Amino acid sequence: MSRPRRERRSVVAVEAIGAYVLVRVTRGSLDPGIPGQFFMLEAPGRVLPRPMSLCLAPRGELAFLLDPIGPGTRALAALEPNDRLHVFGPLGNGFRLDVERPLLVGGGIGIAPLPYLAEALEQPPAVLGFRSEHHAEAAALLPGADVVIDPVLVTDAMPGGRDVLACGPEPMLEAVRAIAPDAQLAWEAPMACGYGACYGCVVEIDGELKRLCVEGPVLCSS
Amino acid sequence: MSRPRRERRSVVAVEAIGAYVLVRVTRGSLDPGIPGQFFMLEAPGRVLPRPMSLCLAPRGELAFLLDPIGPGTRALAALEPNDRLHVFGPLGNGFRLDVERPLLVGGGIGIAPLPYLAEALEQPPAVLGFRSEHHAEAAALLPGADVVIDPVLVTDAMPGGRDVLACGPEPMLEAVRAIAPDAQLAWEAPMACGYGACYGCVVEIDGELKRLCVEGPVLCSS
Amino acid sequence: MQLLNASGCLDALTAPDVASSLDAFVTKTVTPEPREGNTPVRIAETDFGMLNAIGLANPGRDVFVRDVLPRLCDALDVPIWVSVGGFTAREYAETCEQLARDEVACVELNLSCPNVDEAPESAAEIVRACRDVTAKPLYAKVSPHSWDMGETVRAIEAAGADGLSLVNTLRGTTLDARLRPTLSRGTGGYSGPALRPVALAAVLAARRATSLPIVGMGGVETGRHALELIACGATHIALGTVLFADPDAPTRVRTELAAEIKSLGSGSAEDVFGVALDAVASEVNSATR
Amino acid sequence: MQLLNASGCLDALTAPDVASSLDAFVTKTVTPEPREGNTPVRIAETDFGMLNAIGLANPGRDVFVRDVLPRLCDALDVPIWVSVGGFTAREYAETCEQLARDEVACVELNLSCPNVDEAPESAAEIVRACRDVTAKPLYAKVSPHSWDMGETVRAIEAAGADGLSLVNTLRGTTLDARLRPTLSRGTGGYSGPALRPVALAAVLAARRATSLPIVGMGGVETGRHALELIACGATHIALGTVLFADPDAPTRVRTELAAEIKSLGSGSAEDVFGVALDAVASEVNSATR
Ligand SMILES: Cc1cc2nc3c(=O)[nH]c(=O)nc-3n(C[C@H](O)[C@H](O)[C@H](O)COP(=O)(O)OP(=O)(O)OC[C@H]3O[C@@H](n4cnc5c(N)ncnc54)[C@H](O)[C@@H]3O)c2cc1C
Ligand SMILES: Cc1cc2nc3c(=O)[nH]c(=O)nc-3n(C[C@H](O)[C@H](O)[C@H](O)COP(=O)(O)OP(=O)(O)OC[C@H]3O[C@@H](n4cnc5c(N)ncnc54)[C@H](O)[C@@H]3O)c2cc1C
Ligand SMILES: Cc1cc2nc3c(=O)[nH]c(=O)nc-3n(C[C@H](O)[C@H](O)[C@H](O)COP(=O)(O)O)c2cc1C
Ligand SMILES: Cc1cc2nc3c(=O)[nH]c(=O)nc-3n(C[C@H](O)[C@H](O)[C@H](O)COP(=O)(O)O)c2cc1C
Ligand code: FES
Ligand code: FES
Repeated sequence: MSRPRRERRSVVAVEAIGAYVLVRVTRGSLDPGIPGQFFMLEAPGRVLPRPMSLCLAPRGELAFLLDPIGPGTRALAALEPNDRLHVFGPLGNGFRLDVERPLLVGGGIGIAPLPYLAEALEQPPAVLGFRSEHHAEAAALLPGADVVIDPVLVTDAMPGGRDVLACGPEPMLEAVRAIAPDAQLAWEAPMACGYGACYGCVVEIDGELKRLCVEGPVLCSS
Repeated sequence: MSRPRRERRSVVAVEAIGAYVLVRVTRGSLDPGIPGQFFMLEAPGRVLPRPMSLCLAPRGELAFLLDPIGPGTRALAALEPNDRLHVFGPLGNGFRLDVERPLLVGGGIGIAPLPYLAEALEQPPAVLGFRSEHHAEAAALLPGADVVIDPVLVTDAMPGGRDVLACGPEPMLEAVRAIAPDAQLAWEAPMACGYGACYGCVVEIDGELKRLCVEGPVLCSS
Repeated sequence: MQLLNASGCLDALTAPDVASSLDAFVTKTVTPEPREGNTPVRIAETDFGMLNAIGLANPGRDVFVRDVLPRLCDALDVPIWVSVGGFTAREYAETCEQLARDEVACVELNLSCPNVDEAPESAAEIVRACRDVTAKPLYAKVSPHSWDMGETVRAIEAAGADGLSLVNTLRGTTLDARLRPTLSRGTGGYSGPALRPVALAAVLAARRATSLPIVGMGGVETGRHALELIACGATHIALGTVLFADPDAPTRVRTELAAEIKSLGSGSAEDVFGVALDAVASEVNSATR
Repeated sequence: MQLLNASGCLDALTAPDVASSLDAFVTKTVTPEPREGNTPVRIAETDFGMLNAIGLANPGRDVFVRDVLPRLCDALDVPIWVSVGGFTAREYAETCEQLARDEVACVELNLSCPNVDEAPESAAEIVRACRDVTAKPLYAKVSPHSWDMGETVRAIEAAGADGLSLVNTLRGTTLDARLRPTLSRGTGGYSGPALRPVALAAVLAARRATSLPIVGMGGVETGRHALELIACGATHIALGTVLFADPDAPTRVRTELAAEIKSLGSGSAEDVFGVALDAVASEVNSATR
């Protein structure tokens, strides 16, 4: 696994994609890592950086898809080309890629790690769920995916007999796990550091509180 | 005396004048007040506003000359046209204008209130001292003034027998007072509020600690 | 919900219009003897707040009662709270006796004066001594340095206080470019935005310990900030440092607060009162993955 | 001047390279029994700092000594300071006895644990109990909630401490959009930039009371911040919250500090040590106008 590095990178572009925002930064000598790994992005004016899954790794760039829901993500969404920010990663454990019949499942901003994952797995089938047409515009990042919109759920549209790799809100992941017990699921938790220093991101794993940034964010559900 | 008001104004222009910066804002319904009075300017990103003498009152505008020496004045100097900031004033007591043979004396950024004062007194003679040629470029705001540069001092160049109205650093004001005991002097003190609320700006006046923002900033030295 | 100024953050004689925009005016702390206050520099800005070392400048209680109080009454239509300071319980009580006049709506005991030990016994002793001599509503103003807010507050309530004012400043220092303390005294009271989480925690802890009214303060700049203090259990709100930047803050904060309450679908501040306490009790979300 | 991490702000086993960039590594507080820590949510950002309610998650002293300490020694070249917590003086002392091993360079007594009363007597009692059983250097870590820092520090020194660590977090609360406390526990420790003036004041007050070494901490993000703590009397500096945003902070802060010292025309941190104290003593500028 590649050692995480922290570098001051430049913003290449900030593009709206439906309700979300794609922030592209220069790659420098950062390693894009394994799909499902994440980076800590400096959020201008905030005390703590914000964890973001790598969404795309165009040549010479790293691209992050974000949902501007609070002060940190809004500060990131307000970046302009040539602005500079510190980027630290890749961090955590990504998806295992040695699966036979992959199916990607994403809910809302949970689509973020899937484009880069799809590339690694050579464009497997995917099911994406969104809460509105506007949000669903982000499906353009994953051409060929099946898209459902609330009140239809991804679990209504998931074909069986597949190796599921999923990312999305907690209730979605719980529902996916219920029908695909072996699924690889990418979880979230509030993180201060992303590299095991703060013990802020613990979640219950195998009956114990463990650091999601070290043990995850991708966990095997069973 | 006119009642102070607080309004959100727009920046018209920010211009370098030698080592100083002239910030021009739209006047709105603010009253420019009496020369020597001051305004509290919101300094973006800072907790407290900063006191600034009115320097010029072009039609529809208020203009402040500032020396970017710290976080507040640097934030003000970094404003750009159309940025907005709260401006509160006019505050304090200005110069008495009923003088017979006025002479304006300014040291460094102490030139700030003099252009507006000179206008009210119909361009009386003036002596200005600066610490460098670069700083002395600000003398352009007071055409016809005598200019001296360190190590020559304003007190070396002051003609006698005049009603002195002066603004400048404390040692200069002390020196002016020594040779012109009746001078009207505009003092400075750190201010949090500018309208008598905090008791932070006290200085010794007639043997007592009094609020400079209420009793001054212009005091009769004797 | 009443909106007040924080003691020491407004002079109603110099700015009567600002004082009149509040529901009550709180005086700067009055001490037995006149105090000139500290030598300047008395104030300094920090990155996220400010420091003050005014040093309780005030004319002393005799001049206050004889001279200042009548002028305040003339200048203001709103009730007057008098903040009282001292160095012994007896001094506080004597001042309270002098304040037994119709013009005084409420007495706020500033229990965070320099040299006043704020261990619960001592705070309680001061409150009790004052309770013995006055029928006026007595509010106790507590410092956030209190190690056990619950214990402090229970002791103060048992001693007969009618309400609490939370919080006073923290102790802070800031240095100038040449590494000298900016304030002549070296250290001052730290107020403003940085204090907000501390004020919320203090009010929350106090509200768990008592049902007395609480004047919440500490870094309030907007209606949202006021709303959060109310959600933590404040019954009233005081504005301090924000008044220096914005004398129109009382009217603005009131308007913003009403809009915040409306956007929550609530009718009044009372609906929001203490909701943060219920949340902690009820929400222990055990994560299972 | 040594650069350390603040306890609980770095795991040397997960990030040995970061720990090795320090002059010494301080462990997270070790308690007698293993503690799982608090239910999430455990951390929250505020506008000018952060809150944590980790809840002293640690494997307990037995597992720490048997299992973690040997692994720390293998992973690190730098000295190891062990932070010790507990609920009674006896618990602290028993842990100190277990830490009488060559691998432990220093013991830091975390005197700001929940349920540990931090009145001077109690802090002193803990220090004395530990002093009786260990010859290791003993540092006492004090909370900024202490009402009289000078008194606290003198009591701790008299009890036999070899040094002080200042400051621990303040208590703080923050609410989410729906007015529920963001942290499951309701309240947490407030750290980061907002703490800087509080840390400077605490170190200044402690330095006035003692000549013991002081590890200064609280919101240090840059060499300038470290310099200010040194000017207030800190002999060493610890980095806490900044490590979350910047794991390279130790190297950066060290470089910046050297540049700051050089720009002042000084040769080393020792030249700047305590200069803020001299300034207050000498500078009382009486304004005459
Ligand atoms: C490993 C990992 C990868 C992530 N990848 C992405 C990504 O690619 N794109 C993206 O937009 N977001 C991603 N997130 C989530 C993102 O980090 C948070 O939305 C962001 O930190 C919120 O910061 P904020 O200041 O905008 O909002 P805050 O004010 O911090 O939060 C706003 C609201 O969201 C809640 N919240 C905050 N953080 C989280 C969290 N981590 N999990 C659940 N709820 C939370 C808060 O409780 C609050 O209600 C990821 C999170 C993790 C842990
Ligand atoms: C009535 C009045 C009118 C003023 N008019 C002008 C003006 O027209 N143009 C202008 O440039 N400045 C003026 N000043 C001074 C100006 O307000 C300060 O320079 C400014 O507040 C400094 O803020 P800062 O954040 O940039 O620097 P700070 O970090 O606050 O200060 C930088 C340095 O300046 C010192 N300092 C700060 N404020 C003062 C003060 N008021 N007096 C003396 N020393 C101080 C500090 O101790 C520090 O060493 C005026 C001050 C007053 C009281
Ligand atoms: C300049 C200044 C003077 C103050 N004077 C007093 C005082 O005399 N008595 C008192 O109880 N509190 C005093 N305080 C504390 C405030 O009343 C208030 O408790 C504190 O500032 C926190 O509120 P804020 O963050 O909104 O300012 C003073 C605060 C400031 C900033
Ligand atoms: C996540 C987190 C965990 C902490 N855990 C401990 C601890 O276990 N023991 C301790 O003495 N201090 C602990 N602290 C306090 C820090 O050591 C330090 O005193 C405080 O954070 C102030 O420094 P800072 O502002 O640089 O973070 C913790 C702080 C944080 C942010
Ligand atoms: S985010 Fe800090 S330990 Fe996981
Ligand atoms: S600046 Fe506040 S009283 Fe003068």
